[in-house]
Amino acid sequence: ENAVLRVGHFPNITHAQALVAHNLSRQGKGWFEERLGPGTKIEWFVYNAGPSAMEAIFAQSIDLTYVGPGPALNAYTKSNGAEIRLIAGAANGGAALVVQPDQDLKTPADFRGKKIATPQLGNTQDISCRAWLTAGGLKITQLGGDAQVLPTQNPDQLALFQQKRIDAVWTVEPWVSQLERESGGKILVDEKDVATTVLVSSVKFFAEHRDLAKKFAQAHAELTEWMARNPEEAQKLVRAELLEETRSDMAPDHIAQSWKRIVFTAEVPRASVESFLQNSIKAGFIKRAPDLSSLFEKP
Amino acid sequence: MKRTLLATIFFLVLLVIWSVIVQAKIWSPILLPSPQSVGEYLLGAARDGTLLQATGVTVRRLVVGYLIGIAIGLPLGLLTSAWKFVEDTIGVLALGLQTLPSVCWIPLALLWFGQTESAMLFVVVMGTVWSVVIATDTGVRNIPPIFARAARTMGSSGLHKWTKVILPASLPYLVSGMKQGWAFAWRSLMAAEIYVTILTGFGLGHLLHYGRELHAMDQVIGVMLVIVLIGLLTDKILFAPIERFLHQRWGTGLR
Amino acid sequence: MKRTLLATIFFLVLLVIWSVIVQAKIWSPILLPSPQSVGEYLLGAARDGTLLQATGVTVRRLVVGYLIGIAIGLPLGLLTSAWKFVEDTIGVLALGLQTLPSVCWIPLALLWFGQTESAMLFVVVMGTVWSVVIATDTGVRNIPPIFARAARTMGSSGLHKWTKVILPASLPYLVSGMKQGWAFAWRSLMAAEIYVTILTGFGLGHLLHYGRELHAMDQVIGVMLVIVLIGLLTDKILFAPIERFLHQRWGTGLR
Amino acid sequence: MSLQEELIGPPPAKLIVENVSKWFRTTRQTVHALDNVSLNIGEGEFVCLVGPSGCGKSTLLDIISGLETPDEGVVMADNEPVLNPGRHRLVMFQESALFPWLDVTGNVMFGLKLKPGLTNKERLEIAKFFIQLVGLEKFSAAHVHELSGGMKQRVALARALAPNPRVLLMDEPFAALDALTREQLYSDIQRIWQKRRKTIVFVTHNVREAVCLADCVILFSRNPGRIREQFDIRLPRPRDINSVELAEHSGEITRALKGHSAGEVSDS
Amino acid sequence: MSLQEELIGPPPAKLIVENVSKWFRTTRQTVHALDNVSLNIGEGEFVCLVGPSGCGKSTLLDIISGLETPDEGVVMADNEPVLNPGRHRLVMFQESALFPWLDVTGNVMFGLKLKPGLTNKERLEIAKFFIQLVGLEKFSAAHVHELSGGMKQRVALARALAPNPRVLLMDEPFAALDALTREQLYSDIQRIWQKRRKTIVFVTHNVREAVCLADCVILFSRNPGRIREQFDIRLPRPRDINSVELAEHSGEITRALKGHSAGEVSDS
Ligand SMILES: Nc1ncnc2c1ncn2[C@@H]1O[C@H](COP(=O)(O)OP(=O)(O)OP(=O)(O)O)[C@@H](O)[C@H]1O
Ligand SMILES: Nc1ncnc2c1ncn2[C@@H]1O[C@H](COP(=O)(O)OP(=O)(O)OP(=O)(O)O)[C@@H](O)[C@H]1O
Ligand SMILES: [Mg+2]
Ligand SMILES: [Mg+2]
Repeated sequence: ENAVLRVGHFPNITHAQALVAHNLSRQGKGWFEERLGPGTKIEWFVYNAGPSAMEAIFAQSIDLTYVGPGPALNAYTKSNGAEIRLIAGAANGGAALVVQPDQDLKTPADFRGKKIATPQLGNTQDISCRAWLTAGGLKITQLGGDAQVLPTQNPDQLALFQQKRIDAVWTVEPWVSQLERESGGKILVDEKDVATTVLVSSVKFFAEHRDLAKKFAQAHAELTEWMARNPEEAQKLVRAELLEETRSDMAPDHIAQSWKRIVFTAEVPRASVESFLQNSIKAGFIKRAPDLSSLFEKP
Repeated sequence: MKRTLLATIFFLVLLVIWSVIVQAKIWSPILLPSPQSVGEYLLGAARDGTLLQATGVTVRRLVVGYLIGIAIGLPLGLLTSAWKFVEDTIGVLALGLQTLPSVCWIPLALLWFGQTESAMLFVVVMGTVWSVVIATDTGVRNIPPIFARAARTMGSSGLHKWTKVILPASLPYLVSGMKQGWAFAWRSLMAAEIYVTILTGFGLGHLLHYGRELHAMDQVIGVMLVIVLIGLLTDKILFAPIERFLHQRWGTGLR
Repeated sequence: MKRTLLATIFFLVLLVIWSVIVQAKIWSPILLPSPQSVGEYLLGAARDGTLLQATGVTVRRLVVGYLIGIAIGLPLGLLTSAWKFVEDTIGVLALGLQTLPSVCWIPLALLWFGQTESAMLFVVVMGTVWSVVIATDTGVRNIPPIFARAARTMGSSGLHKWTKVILPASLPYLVSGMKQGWAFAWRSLMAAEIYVTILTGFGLGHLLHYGRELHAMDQVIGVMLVIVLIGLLTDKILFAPIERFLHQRWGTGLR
Repeated sequence: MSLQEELIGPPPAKLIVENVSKWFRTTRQTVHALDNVSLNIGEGEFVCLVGPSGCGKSTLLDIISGLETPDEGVVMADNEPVLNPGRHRLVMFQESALFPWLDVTGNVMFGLKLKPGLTNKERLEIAKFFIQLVGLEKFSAAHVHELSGGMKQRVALARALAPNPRVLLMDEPFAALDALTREQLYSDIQRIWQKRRKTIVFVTHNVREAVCLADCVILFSRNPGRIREQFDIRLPRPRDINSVELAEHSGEITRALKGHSAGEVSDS
Repeated sequence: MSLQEELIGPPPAKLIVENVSKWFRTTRQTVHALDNVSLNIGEGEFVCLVGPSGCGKSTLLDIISGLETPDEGVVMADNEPVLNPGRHRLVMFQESALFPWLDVTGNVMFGLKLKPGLTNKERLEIAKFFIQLVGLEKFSAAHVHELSGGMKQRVALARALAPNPRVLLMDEPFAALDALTREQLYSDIQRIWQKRRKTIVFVTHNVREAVCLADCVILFSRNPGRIREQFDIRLPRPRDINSVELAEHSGEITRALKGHSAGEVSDS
């Protein structure tokens, strides 16, 4: 059987499994190819944001993709569960609240009147940030409130942070490390067990090739374990792959520093996704709680 | 009358084709929503004020940015066409910079203005001004030289020549350049609204962007329709009368 | 000679200002890299082939998309200027669609073409074609009517009239429209390369995007310089000779 | 077809202008350009229109050519109503109307290329012949804007003559030419026209020129444009513009012109 | 300043053209447009240039006005070299060169607005006067493209006369006008010029017209453009274009013209 699997991922350190496997595929030592049986071909696709990857799933351009839980949940909700399934976890943690070193910011109450940047309105970090501030007694609305939560593109956060135009940033690796390295940002909240990346499958693929999906998820789990055992080698592969895909080099110590804050795991992050959903509803981004029963599927 | 009817039929046919494609379920309804759901979104958003407010915010930014772009670009274009030195410097810059995508200006905008309306305006202006410079320059260069010659022998020179002869003589070109500048301004503003999030106003670009982020294609297509509509209205209200006026004056535009 | 010298001095002064700002350390070197580091990046990327390859990929897409855009837009523009029915339908569509940002076309492109070069071309074509339609239409409408009248009495009509009279008579307008279309094509392609990631080629848009993502500002500015340079070269190689030719023929362009 | 045969060409056409009226309406005013103008021009006849500036001569040519439609009345060419312009009724406009994107040869070739039944070599030969006729062979590759006023008019003349149309409508074709070039052209053109006859309507302000060329001179008056008087010129051809008989005729027409319009120039 | 005073205006200027030569160089050919042309035009003198088409008359006017620079030689106006065009040396071009973005009044006002020392009311009054002079008061608000050929030329004439320049350079200003309008204008304009004298250089193909208006008629020849002969006309003014003396003079000049250029039209 000559199966072709089309798999998507982002050129981002939180998608390390995909980066490693993609690089191995390039070298002809494909991790998934070996484990899915001879003749299997993996076609890798690169996206730079969740919505594009989900659109590709909708358009049936790809079968599987690594993606953030936010876009996955959005896609699931929008399609009333008809398009995607979450078949494995990939990475937890890596997101953090970074504050200006010279400001005495400790508790949510200290953020009254401050500006906090998040990567995207309604994404995982944005929701976490709003939930954290609200839990601390602040009143936060979508466009204002006691503190200003400013959705700001990741690349722009550093500049604004350096110029002290924003007081804090709630973002994800590799930008957290960069804020630490380049402008001495201090980590105030480190979200170790919040899901950052998951592995999703299109419903069509899942229904028609359940065996392949299962093998893929297994291979993914094995790869995750291998990475835990061989972090240095994995980081090298990640760096090589990032260079391939973005033609831009990322410093090895930057990768290592980011790596420390991320927990790679194939465990399905059910609790994290559910709390994300609750927080989204509280923040008003999701109007009606969807039935999550068919989102999580173990192939 | 007959013209309106024919055009209406054409657009109705487009609508029907759209419906049929949606009915046929060739593509996932999430990516291609039905006309009805788009209509419902538009109605809902119009009723709760989102749409009106976003349109207001965007149009205000657009008009301000566009006017600044013209106010800077038009004189610069005149200068590049008048002086070789300006042509070799500003003119060359304009030629190069006009192809730069708006996203290139965003880091600079944030660096200089922070997350403010000014940053957004900066992006729009940078996206518009170079094309206005080039359109003006080209327009001026294509004027039949007899006009300038006649004016000069009547004692017109310097500012008078530029404002009373060169500028009106190149009007047919300028209007066509301004129309394209308007499109550049729109596209730049959409990019700016997507990339520069600020809290002073939630525009159509944001609606479009978040619609896409949240896979609300009815919202995306709804906002696209609004943008198209505004484009058409601007033409009918702003550009078409100017063009009609020019055609009458010049005796052109007949076939 | 003197012109080149003055222009060179101007650009050297710009370079010096840049260096001074970097030296003054107003902004962190991550935000504003020095000319040297940009130069080093460019040298390195040129040496390892990245730059050449990316430029090749982008320029190929650009040229193909632009040519398709013109091949579709020019005839459509002629049609809109010739027939009221087409003007009321396609013309109206063009007016509305030209203001749509490229990002609007991406879901449709994915839907229709999947993740292929075609999807990317589709975005570029959609970003270019409407502005070409409008430029052509405006150009044709601004022709002095005497040309068409003279041609008609000599028996020119239909296709002959359009290709041998209307088209050459509106050339000065068309060239100016084509120049703007070229800028639209560039900007659309950059958006397409950022949003539609495909494996068949890594273009300048990708370089720009990832440079930004990874805060490699030397890369971002380097790529911007390359884009500006290509813009200038295109003008010098493609548009300037055409314009010079037209000016010679028409006797315009003198001051 | 050789150049010689080509010089003979198709037969001329008969033109009937019946009760033609034309108004130009703008938001500011309405100009009554032509009022009930009727003309009967036989096959191969040469008719000159003479009249004060703004009396509707150019407008009448436009209507005969089919470029403008009359508000009232019809124009018939060979008993067919004229609805559209076509290559059998060629107009030489008052402005030179040359195409700036073509050089002199290109302009002269334009109408020829639209004429069927000729090879390209023949066309080029004919074009050369007429460029030579108007004395511009040294400028056959010049751009339009490099020509002097009179040279432009001569190119336009060559362009109009080259395709040998059945009807030729000429609007002040010699206005920008010096007397000498003009006289040379009168005789050259009369010679050609004798060989390949055609129906010609010719506008001029030069009464002598009209008498020298025409079978019939038609006098227009203005406000609104009307036919005032018609003079048949029955002098033998070829005519010499400096002959005494011709001067007599032209004196008569000039007197009529002055008599009719005496008050007009000052009152208008 | 009233209209009456304005009619007197500034003194005319003296023009000296010294050994002017001009070549037009294109990639295809080089045209020797003017060869060593020298002219001495006194204050208030009226000079007519006559010559075959393409002999460089328009080019000479351009050079005198300052629009073109000669390749050799200089032009002096009041003993100052002419380097740039200016409102004291106004040109009426061979093409009407009207501004399509202005209506008739706007076109006539254009030069007036650049003339200091007048109120806007006076300017309007002057413009009206000249529009009336050329018989276009009914078309004072018309757009340029709505005018007939002769009407355009009359607007251009009004535009050139209105600012009352010290030097007036006119290139075939009456070419598109009928005889009657022309004669009317000859007498009107002679009347005005007698009151407010100016230096005038006038190009025409009509030798009678030249003799009727000029103090001095200058005959050009072509290839390259050279001055062939100069005729002083010492007839009393106002002159009647139909007078016998005038006809004699013009006969003489015409003969000279034909004698010189006899071979030229056919050989060029
Ligand atoms: N397009 C137009 N719009 C409005 N009025 C027009 C138009 N064309 C011509 N007219 C008017 O119609 C009248 C006749 O014009 P026409 O050009 O036929 O005159 P003509 O006899 O050719 O004069 P001339 O000898 O000056 O060329 C004029 O009063 C002119 O103003
Ligand atoms: N811009 C130009 N480029 C090239 N040649 C030119 C240019 N202007 C004029 N010439 C040439 O110079 C010569 C003189 O032209 P000019 O216009 O002065 O003639 P003219 O005496 O005014 O003739 P006409 O009586 O026909 O108006 C002509 O042979 C013409 O072809
Ligand atoms: Mg006329
Ligand atoms: Mg001339």
